[in-house]
Amino acid sequence: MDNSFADKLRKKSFLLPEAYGNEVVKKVFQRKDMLFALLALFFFVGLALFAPLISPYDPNAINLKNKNLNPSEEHLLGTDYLGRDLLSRILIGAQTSLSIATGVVLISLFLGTAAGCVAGYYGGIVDESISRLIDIFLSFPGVIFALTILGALGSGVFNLMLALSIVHWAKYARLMRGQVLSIKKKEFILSAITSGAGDFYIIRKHIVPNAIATLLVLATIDFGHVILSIATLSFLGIGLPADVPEWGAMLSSGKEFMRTAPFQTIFPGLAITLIVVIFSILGDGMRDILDPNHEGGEIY
Amino acid sequence: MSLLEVKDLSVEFPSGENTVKAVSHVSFEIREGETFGIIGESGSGKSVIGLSLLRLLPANAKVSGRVFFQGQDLLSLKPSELRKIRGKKISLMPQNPAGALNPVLKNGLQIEEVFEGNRDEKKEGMKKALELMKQLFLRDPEKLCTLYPHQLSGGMRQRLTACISLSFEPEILVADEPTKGLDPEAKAGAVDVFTKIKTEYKKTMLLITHDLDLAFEVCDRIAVMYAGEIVELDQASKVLSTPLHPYTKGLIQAHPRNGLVPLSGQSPSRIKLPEGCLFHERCRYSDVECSIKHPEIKYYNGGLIRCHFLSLK
Amino acid sequence: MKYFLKKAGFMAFTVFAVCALTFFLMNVIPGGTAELILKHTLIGLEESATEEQLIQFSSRYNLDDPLYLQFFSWVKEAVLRGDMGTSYVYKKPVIYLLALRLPATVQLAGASMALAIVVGVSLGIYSALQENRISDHILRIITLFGVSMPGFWVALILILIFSLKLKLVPVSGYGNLENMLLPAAALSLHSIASIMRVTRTSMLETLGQEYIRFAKAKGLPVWKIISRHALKNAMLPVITVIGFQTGSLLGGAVVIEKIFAWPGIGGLLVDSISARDLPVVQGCVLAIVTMYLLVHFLVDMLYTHLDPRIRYG
Amino acid sequence: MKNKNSPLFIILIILLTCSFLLASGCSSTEENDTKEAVSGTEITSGSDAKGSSEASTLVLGEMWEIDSINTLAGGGTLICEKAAITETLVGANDDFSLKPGLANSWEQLDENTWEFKLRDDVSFHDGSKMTVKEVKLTLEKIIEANPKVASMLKIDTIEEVDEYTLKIKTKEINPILPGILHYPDTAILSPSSFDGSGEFVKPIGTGPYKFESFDERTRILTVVRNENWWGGKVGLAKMVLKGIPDPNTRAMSIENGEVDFTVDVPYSETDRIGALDGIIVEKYKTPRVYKLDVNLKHDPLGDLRVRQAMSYAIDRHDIAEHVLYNVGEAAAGPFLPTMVWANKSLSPYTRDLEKANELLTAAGWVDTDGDGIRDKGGKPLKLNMMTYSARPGLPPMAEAITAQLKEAGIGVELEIMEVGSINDRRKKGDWNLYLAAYNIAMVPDPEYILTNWYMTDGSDNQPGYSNPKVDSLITEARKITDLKERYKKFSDVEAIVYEEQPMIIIAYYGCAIVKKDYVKGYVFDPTAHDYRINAGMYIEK
Repeated sequence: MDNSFADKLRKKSFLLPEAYGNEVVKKVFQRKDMLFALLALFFFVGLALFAPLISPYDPNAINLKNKNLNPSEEHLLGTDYLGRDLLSRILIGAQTSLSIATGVVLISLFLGTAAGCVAGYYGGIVDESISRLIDIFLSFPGVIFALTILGALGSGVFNLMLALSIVHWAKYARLMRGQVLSIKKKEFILSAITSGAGDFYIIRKHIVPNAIATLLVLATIDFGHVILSIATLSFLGIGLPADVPEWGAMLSSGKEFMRTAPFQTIFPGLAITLIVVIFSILGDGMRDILDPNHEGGEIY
Repeated sequence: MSLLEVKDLSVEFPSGENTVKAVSHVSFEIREGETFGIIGESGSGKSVIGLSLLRLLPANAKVSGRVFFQGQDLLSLKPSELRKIRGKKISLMPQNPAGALNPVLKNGLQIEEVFEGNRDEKKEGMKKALELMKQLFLRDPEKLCTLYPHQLSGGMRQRLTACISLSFEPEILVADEPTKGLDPEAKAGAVDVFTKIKTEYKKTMLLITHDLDLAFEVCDRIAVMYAGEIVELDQASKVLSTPLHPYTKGLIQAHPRNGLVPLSGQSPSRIKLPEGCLFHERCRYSDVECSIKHPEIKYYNGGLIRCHFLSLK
Repeated sequence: MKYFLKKAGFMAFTVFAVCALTFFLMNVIPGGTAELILKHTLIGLEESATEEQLIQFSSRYNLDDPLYLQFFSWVKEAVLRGDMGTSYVYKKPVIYLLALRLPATVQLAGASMALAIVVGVSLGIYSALQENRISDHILRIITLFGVSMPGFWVALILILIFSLKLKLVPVSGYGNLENMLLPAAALSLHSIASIMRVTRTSMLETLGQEYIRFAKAKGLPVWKIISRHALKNAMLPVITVIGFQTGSLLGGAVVIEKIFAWPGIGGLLVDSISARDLPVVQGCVLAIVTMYLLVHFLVDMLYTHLDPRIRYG
Repeated sequence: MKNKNSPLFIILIILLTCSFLLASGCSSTEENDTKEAVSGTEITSGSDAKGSSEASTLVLGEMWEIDSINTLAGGGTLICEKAAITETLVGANDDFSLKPGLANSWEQLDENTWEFKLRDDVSFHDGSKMTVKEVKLTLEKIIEANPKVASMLKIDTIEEVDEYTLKIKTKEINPILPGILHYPDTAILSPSSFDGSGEFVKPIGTGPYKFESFDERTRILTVVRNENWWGGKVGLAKMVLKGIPDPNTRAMSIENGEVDFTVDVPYSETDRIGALDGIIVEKYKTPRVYKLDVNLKHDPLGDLRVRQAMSYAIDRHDIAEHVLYNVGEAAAGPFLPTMVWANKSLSPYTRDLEKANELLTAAGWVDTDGDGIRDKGGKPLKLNMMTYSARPGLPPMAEAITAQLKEAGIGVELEIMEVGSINDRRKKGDWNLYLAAYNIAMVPDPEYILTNWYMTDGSDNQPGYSNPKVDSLITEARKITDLKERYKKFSDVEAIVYEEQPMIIIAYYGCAIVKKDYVKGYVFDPTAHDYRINAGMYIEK
């Protein structure tokens, strides 16, 4: 990110006509911030994967007499309001948070790509109706929408994923539609059509591979947004039950204890912030690498 | 008398761990009233020279050497003093007029802003500029001022930028690739414009171009650049009709009028310059010496040339 | 003109569709509208309603009609007479409630947006001009964390610091400027960071443009280059982002209003959803979506105003 | 341009941006106008509501949003108990026995006839005298507006005997009629509270404080001293009631000195705030219990042994101490021990995992596969528990109970839902356990609760409990007018359900009163729904 402008200058510069290649991996390694973010992400994912093995306590075992403890040797990050070990809960919480976010991003990526493809590729009335639908979903503030859907479905991991996906897919669909529209104009699509390829084949072989980079950038940045949305919904009291260890739920149920036992908000809050920071850095970096002509704001 | 003297100018751009040598050790002078041309392929560093005179290169460029204008070294002037020279004494006519005009501002404003000072001075200036626009074959200049750049044709934009550059009556006009990207008709128009500037306004000009026709029509003296170096410098007629350097020869032969014989090969990497003559890999006349020893620039027959003279043997 | 009609048509359609969606969504929520409303008004959350009460209530508000009939009668009343129904909980016309609560939200969102734009754009420009210096890095790290922290956490931390530790502003309340400071700051933080980041990128991109170089070559002072040439162009992508930020501001207002006991429409909406006060939910959603679309429309207009290249026929 | 780095330059940029914004017409300056325009919606009957911080003005941080000041539409409790604008005919002592209110005395003439004698020295805030005419009108309004109260009152006719004597005939025998007239929704209003068409405008009552204004935007209710209160001197010149629904915000508001009196800060904060200079925290019990409903129709829960085991597995004292921070207390039966009719021989189940183990093993539930969850015939003992978050004590209590039951080998999956969704599930019977906080003295008499909870067709008998003995005891008690006899029958019912645990009573609900130390003379009324503001409260700085 630091060198993005210099990079751009160089790319545009007449001095280095061929220096810009497709070596994404090499680029990642050239950027210290991305490398750092990647390492941190691996660290988090590793923690999440091995959480049951490394967490020192049962994350749901309460010990009322040991409630609201500050960090100590026994409980490295302290305990929460029911005396549950915070470290264990944050570790297991990583599993919940990351898998919910992954689920939401994958579902909305899939839905959005499909809808955007169909709209952009077929055009006409199909495009018109899907675009209207996208507009409708985009003009509805996400939090409120999720609130209503969760109200209808009840809380729980699966319902949360579903509600957030319904809120998030439209962003992907709009982006994908734009991508398809611009790719459709390219010569190779025309030649594919003249050579008699089927619609599905063209979409699968030509359009999706050319658009996916941009979508992946959005997905990466969105990952962080999903985690923040979960926390917001938890705050409004309809995210996940508090006994499911999840960072957002922990943060919001710990907020009552901000004064007396601040660590039960500090640690989950930091965990959320860090993971969102990591995904922002990765997303920005990927955008610079994969999608150099992207204009700043489109995604937000 | 020389109005502008460039001495040992080198420009480098850092790129990751390497540096790109855009211009190396270039020296020349521009005499009062003459039109000095710099020609060469894209990427030969000729535009960088033009920009470095006014210190318009990106901040990461490393510039060394001297540029004397009226006894001042432009490269070591304070920004506030530099500002008094930019646009007033030395003005730049940018390459790609489409990009050089701010798309969101009206043409009039972009002309007017050259004149600083109070309203009367501005009015006075605008009057002159409108006059100038008429001179430069722009019809209905008043209306033009109320339009936005995208509403003009390429040729009109080109003349407009010329007008902006000339309106303060600078002592030197630096024209950076003025015909780049213009259609043939507009190109022909550009030649007329420059001839007019030269003959009627008697301007001193630095014309940076790869358009040999334009250079031939307008320039008094010409420097040929290759890979950041001047390889030949002489009277325009001499350079273009009886080129000495093999690169200049190639360049002229590549011209459509001369049968479009392209120069084979590519320019060398500017990060790691090859040993010996920079041109030897593409040179028809190259010899062992050429690949070992870098030729120095020498006087020859009233001009300057950077070659081991193998082509003359 | 035709363009605006078309646009207005789209907006009306979107508002209608969102209302319909809300209506049916609210009706599939389990819990029995009549019973829940009674619980929230007359009998207390944990008590159960009598059969008689339910029947009386349902027939008073026609809750037993088929959904589409209920919806169409709502639309009819709303369109023909501007009557969006009467709140089950507050027993007041929805219009009246909106008139009470909407200004607070508009104030909060407006103040946050103004704050976000002023601070975000200024910092973005500053950061761009300081590219890769220490202050740029620090700013960017701060904003990176700014967008990454959960909003309600930030709000609570702000209260702890500014209200309880420093005693500068009250914890909650409504009416004075000092009441607005903290909620507006908390709400705008995310937008400040987004706007700053976009401004920085776009400013850098703009500063690399040729017309900036040409402006420099004209000898314009720095502030003029930035204010006249760079800012207007750099603002174009920023304006788009501002449009999108409105949505997140309106959504974020729900949380912020709850924390600061701000008497706005967001809190009303959340309360009404859980009380199944359907007419109020409908009214709030209608208001929010309309506001959102209007801001987008304004953004579109502003965009055309700033960028002369875009003209709608 | 790259070497300009001074602060001046930054200011320049900011100014530029501002001017740019102004020039672009992107403004939000119409705000001030709109604010002016709507302030006309304030209902004002006295001077402006903006209370300066004069000595005897008290700012009260109320725990719910003030949605309505209409006593006929949900505002009853607030207007009567918290704002002290209106009063009821009947009062109650701390042990929930009744005492005179606006009515001096009452008498049951025959099975269906009651006679109430009103005080003759009471006048409304509008200056008019309170007589039977106004009382009759109020009661009729309430019966019309609130079917729930109407169904409890069972009033047939109201007769004016003389100016201060009222005769009420009920449709059927209703021994709890005076108790219901203690309910704040039945507080007496002046006819001038309504406009010509009978619509409610503002509450005009007889209480120690007079309604001054209600700002519908900020929802701030202001009341002022009633100089002519029949009960004597009133402590405060003015009281400003502000709804602050978030417990955290209430805590910070009183800490920051924005309110002088509030209730129910987060329970965990009570000790910390109590230790602060100038703030006093008092913890009381209120007539409400945390209760775990058990769906008896769900297979293992119909088994008495399983229910008892569950009751033994729950550590009520730990929960009261560590989850409620002693804002509340471990509970035995549905009634507070301080209530005059409560069965005082019962004591809370104490935790006994061994006993729970015995009972479960006897019922056939043993952990055979070693996963920590008992099973029987290959089916694990897994239950779901629903609760809601509107009351801050519930979610953490539910979590604690979940963990404690798990220690006894009972797996519980916790779901925190909206009340609406819970209702739906309960109607469908698709639930096992439901943790809620129930009011136990909406009417200061045991009949109401015991009927609703434990009778076979009781309206709150969601567990589906049915015990003919309980049914007959309650039916018998209804006809008994002698209080002692009545209470005896109800005590027997309490003892039975204590044994059978169709609803597992966890703890009594508490209330933490948080006030500044200059607020003096406050007396807690344990019969109030949340808390009651007494006339004697005053400020002394």
